[in-house]
Amino acid sequence: MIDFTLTENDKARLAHIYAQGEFVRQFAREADENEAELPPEILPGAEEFLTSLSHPGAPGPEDTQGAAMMTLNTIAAFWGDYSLRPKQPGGGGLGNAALAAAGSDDQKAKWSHLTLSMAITEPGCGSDPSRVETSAVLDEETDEWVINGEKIFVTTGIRAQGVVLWATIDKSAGRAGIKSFLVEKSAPGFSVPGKEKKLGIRSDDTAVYLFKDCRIPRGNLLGGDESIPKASSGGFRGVMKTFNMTRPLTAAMGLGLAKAALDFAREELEKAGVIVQYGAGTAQQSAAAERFTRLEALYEAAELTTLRATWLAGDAKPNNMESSVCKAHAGSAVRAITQGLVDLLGPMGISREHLIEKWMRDCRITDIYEGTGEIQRLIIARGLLDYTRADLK
Amino acid sequence: MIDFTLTENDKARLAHIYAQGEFVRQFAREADENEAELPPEILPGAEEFLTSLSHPGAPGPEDTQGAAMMTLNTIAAFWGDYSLRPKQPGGGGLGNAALAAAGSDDQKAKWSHLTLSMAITEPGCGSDPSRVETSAVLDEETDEWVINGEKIFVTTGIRAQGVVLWATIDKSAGRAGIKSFLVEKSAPGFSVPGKEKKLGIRSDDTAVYLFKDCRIPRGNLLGGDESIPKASSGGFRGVMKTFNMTRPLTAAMGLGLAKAALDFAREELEKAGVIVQYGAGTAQQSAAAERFTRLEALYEAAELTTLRATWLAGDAKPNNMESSVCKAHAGSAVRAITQGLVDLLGPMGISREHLIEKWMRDCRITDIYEGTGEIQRLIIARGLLDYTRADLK
Amino acid sequence: MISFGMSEEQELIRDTLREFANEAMRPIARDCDETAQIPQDFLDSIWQLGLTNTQIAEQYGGGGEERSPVTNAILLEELGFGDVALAIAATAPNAFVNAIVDHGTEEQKQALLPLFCGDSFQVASLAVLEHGPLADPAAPLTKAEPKGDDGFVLTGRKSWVVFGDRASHFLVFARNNGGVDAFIVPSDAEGLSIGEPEKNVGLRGLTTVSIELKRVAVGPEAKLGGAQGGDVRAILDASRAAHSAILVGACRGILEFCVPYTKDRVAFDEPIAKKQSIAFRLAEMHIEVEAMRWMTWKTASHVSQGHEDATKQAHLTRQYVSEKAMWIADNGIQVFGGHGFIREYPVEMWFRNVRTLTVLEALAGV
Amino acid sequence: MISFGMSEEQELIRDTLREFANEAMRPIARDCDETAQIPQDFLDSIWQLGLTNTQIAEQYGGGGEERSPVTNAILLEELGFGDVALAIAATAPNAFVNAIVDHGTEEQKQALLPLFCGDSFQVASLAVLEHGPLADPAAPLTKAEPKGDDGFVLTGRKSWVVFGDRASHFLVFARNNGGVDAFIVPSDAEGLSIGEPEKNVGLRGLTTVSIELKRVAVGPEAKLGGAQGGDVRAILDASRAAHSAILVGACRGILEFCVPYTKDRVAFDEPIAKKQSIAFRLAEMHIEVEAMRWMTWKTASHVSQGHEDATKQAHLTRQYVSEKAMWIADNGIQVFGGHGFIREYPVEMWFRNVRTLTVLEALAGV
Repeated sequence: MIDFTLTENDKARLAHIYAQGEFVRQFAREADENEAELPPEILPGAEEFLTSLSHPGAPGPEDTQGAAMMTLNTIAAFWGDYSLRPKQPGGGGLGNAALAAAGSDDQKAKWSHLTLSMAITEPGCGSDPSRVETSAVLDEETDEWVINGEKIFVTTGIRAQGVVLWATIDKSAGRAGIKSFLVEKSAPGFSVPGKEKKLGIRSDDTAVYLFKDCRIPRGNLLGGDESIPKASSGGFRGVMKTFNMTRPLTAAMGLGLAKAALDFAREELEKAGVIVQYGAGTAQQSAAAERFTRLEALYEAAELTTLRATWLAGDAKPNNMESSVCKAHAGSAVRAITQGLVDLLGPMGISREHLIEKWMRDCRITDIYEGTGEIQRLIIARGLLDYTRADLK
Repeated sequence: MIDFTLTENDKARLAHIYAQGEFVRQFAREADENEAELPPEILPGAEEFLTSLSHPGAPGPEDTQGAAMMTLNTIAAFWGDYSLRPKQPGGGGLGNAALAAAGSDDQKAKWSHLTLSMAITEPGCGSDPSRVETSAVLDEETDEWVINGEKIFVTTGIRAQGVVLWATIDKSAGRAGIKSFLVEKSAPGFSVPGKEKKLGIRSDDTAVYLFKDCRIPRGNLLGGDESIPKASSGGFRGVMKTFNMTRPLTAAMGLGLAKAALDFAREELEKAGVIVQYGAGTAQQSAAAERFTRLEALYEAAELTTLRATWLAGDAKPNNMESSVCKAHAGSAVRAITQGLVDLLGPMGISREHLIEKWMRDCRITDIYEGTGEIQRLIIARGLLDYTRADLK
Repeated sequence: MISFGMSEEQELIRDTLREFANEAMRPIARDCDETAQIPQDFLDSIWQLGLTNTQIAEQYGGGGEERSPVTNAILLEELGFGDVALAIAATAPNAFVNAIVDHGTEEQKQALLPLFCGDSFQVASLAVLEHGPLADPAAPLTKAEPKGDDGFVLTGRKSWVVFGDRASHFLVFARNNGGVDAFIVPSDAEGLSIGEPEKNVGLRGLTTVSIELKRVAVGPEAKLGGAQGGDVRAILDASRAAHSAILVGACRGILEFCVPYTKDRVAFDEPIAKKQSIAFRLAEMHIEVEAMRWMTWKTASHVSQGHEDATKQAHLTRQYVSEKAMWIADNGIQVFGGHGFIREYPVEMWFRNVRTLTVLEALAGV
Repeated sequence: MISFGMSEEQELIRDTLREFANEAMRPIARDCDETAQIPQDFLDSIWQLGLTNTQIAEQYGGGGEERSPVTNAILLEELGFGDVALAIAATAPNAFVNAIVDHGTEEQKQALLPLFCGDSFQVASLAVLEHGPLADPAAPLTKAEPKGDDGFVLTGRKSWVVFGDRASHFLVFARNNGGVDAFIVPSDAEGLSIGEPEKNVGLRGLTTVSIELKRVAVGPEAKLGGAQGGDVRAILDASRAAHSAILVGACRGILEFCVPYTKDRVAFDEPIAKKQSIAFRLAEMHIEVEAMRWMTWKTASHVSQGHEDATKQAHLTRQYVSEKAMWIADNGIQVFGGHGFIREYPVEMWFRNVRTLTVLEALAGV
């Protein structure tokens, strides 16, 4: 049945994560200024805290289910701070979502306890994954893949224990030749030469990865399918479908930050005597209140498109369009919300005394990584127009 | 010297046009509902009125000059109502601006007393003039051009006494083969089979023109240049440059309507007790006032880009980019302003008791005719990127 | 529990109405707009669908089917896809009936609901809106003077009263003791006069009128909900959900009409759909239609549950949906260029209809 | 007479400053941002350009060149193109000096202007902004208690005071008898304490501090403009024109940086510049840079003429320019994609700087 009400159990589980988020916030500024991840062990009482975070109680049959709840959990966690993310022991990386979506059962059993980053972008290719140059060549003698190439913008790249890597096994096959591989940090020939300095998510490391004759077992090809389909997009689609879960979760991360900014701004506006009159007409509303409600509505809309995409995934329904819809929507929304709130609050908004300027910086990545807003719109337009990748690019 | 102040003489001349505009407004609703032009002679005292409109006094050396003043005059006239436009005896059509920009001195002397429409669009071509199919073939024996083809969306097409027509003299030459011709209504083979029913500017007729072996004297080729340059854009540029004046004036027409809407809304808001506090911060402003000032600022910006484009023309400086800038800017601005004001005023905004709904409909054409907003942005982007038409389309 | 899962019954209703929209609404929409009237045939055929009477409880003579505002939102989206003016006409009685069902006293239900269980189209109207800048439906100028046991005296002027020319009753929103109440007024009440049909920029087929109340005396039983009053805020919230649902359908219609056109229309040697400025705009339209729909569903769901955030949700949804719907309608014209401006194509009509509905309230309800 | 015609002198100044921006500002901007300081060398070199002292009248020791706010707007655009933080640092003394020149009494001019006619960088600062949500520079919480012939006692806290750590004087905006006045306060006044450098999201190179005024007593001569007061509204209007001019330059810089990148960067087999979603965005940036500039010029011109619409124009310009500048800066990042987010490229810094300047007022003046 169509319903948008959280059960008491839903609320309790979320309240738990919000409480932890509030706790983590005290370290957020420090992590941002130092551009370093806070190792989990420095958090007081972190052991218990982290365990409970990972397992916030099981849902009952009447509660919000799986993927949709994961969206709300993610929003709650990022409402705390972006720096909370890599604090989860095991899992939590974008590569983990890819593993969950495209890995075989054996692979999931073997690797899902690791924190896995995801490496797609290369110096010469941004949002166009068909330009991937990193190659994987099968050495039949040793039954190993030999990987060569360079990856940039690898989120959580330093702390991750392994990576889900995109590489081509046959460049002449174009997109169909692209496969994803799981590479552990200990693999020979895998090095991490650098770390990016960034506008936001400064507590989250973003690494450069180098692969030089890096060897991994044959079984590390995600999903295990070594075939290259003749149709130009078959094999690639397998890789792309991991995006159908990572895109909504990326959207949810940004939304958590935007929600934090909305809650902060609401409190500050109330201090200044601005109370939103829901239900009242324009004549009764102050300029500040109206600006606030516009941004609040934008948040609501973006949260709903994201819930929609993950609810479909949880219901095992196709959600390719919907995951692009929510990613595109949330990507624009969080820019507008956080930048608009900083503007609304005035001078205090740009001060590093408060976290709102940081949330504005942090969530600016939402519309860029995991496929820019432009890429998402291309995907949506192709779907609407029934156009191929060649028809519309 | 950079200056944005109107002289007393400027103000007096403009006040004259505004007063006439206010007079014309009483006929605006009727003209809209009947979808018919009001013949000038039904306007009481129209004879004197129209003459004075066309000659609102000469500017002195300290006054705002030629083209920039023409922009302000146009805004003032359209502030009155769109239906005022075709009331000007002689001149006033878009074709007149083309004649002024591209005609020879002889041609100007011969035709500028006529109201001239401009015919570009054809059923198969919208904003892409290179697809023009209407042909002009020189009959050397009679020294006449023989014209065949169909034109649609010809503004003022019924009332006009002649038309500036785009036709190709050599289809294989592409854009370079396109020339403009002056055709009087009396030319044999020229018929006006239909009139469009429209969303707005309903008092302004928009005609379909048919040319069937229509013959005009050889000398009716505008500018007189029959050569087809080898470079793909040379000849076409001559045609296009007429746009450098018609675009800003089209922008000005839309701005006049938007200004009328702003003035009406300001008065109505004052009745509702909403006073704009210029200089005050967000906390002091009402939601309605802030929405109003945003639209007012948009108007100001669009008016200035339009003045800039015409000031350059008046100063005999190139203004190709600028005329596209102002057309694109005003095209978007008048949509946002009029639609936003209707929204702001609430239910009364959509009632045909008031003219604001009509201004919203009327000015919707601004971003469509004389090159859509999309075409203007293409032109601007090509200029910025130093791209040819082939590079970016 | 967050769920977007439609029931089988909801899917069936959606499919039925979608067919009805395509077959019975689309073909007559332009004619209704140009002639400023809606054929009685259409009203009769919609009445046969039972949108109004099936959901009235059996004890009052209705079909007794459970009325879910979310289902109504699904249904209104399809009708809005058909035509906005016709959608409002079709469901005009519901706004009144729903208000009685949700907020009326037992006596009010017994007196009024049976009227809507007959075989032919029957209408009563909400009289909420007023003229004047920034008019706020929640803060009417029309006032009710309490006269103790004698009831109330109503004075004021209401505009945009749908089918005010043929309504049997009006539900008049009026100030009463600092608050706002709704009053059931028969259309033949003394002192009540009904004006000529209004002329609006859009929804031209739909008849709306102004009604003038000159010291109209009504009994105490005329006050919706009896002594404690009805929740007029809830009626407005429900109306916001209904209008939003209609707008979702209208906007989906615009997008679906743009898609084939952009694939056919050629400029600069290729279909304009292949130009990112067009393709991305279509994508944006789709994104917003989706977002608008979920906002609408959530509001309808909250309204139906009497959720504490229902008014907030309705406020945010109305704000969001109005803005985005207008953006889509305006860009529908732009995608069509010159063809968007002429009445040979429907996009200019959709633009007018959307702009009109986004500034009006309480024409429809869920 | 409407005219956009620059004088030859204005063109010369523009060209000189454009060169200075490229040679002396662009190369050090990122370093200033990362290290949170501006080299004294830079301040010395800008002082040599004479932006401050040449326009002070000869009788006070200055160059006596006519100071036109429009010329200053042209100049600030170029400095803003160089770097926003450095532009404000470079012209920080002017905001104070201009206020004295325009609104000071003869005594105030004689006492203060000669300080700024020396050979080395000298600064005094406007103290206008305050902390707190929706803080409005025209409605400060800092208050001045009039003490008759003894002058005033100032109490309050000011933030974002540029170079507050090295300023000789502050011009403090304070409430006085229901209105707002500006007071000249030496930095060593008793009761005035200067805080640590503030940390802001952008303009990180620029030192700003909070100053606390605990019952700071000043004489009657401290009030700008003497008994009748100075026009503080005009100072804020001038500041709005100045900030707008800097933002025009910053945005032009962003656009000019985007153009070659989009021609080089390839995706899906062609330069991204050939994709309409990028090309149209560049066009939009250009349109807005132009519009912002003319808005700024008009405001500067109106301010300089004491035009009756100066405050209105400044209000509209600030609103428009803030919104559009932020749109451009935000889209600068988007055009660069991942490269827009890393500090190897300047666009993220420009985004921070633009966002910071758009919410602050009275850091600069024309």
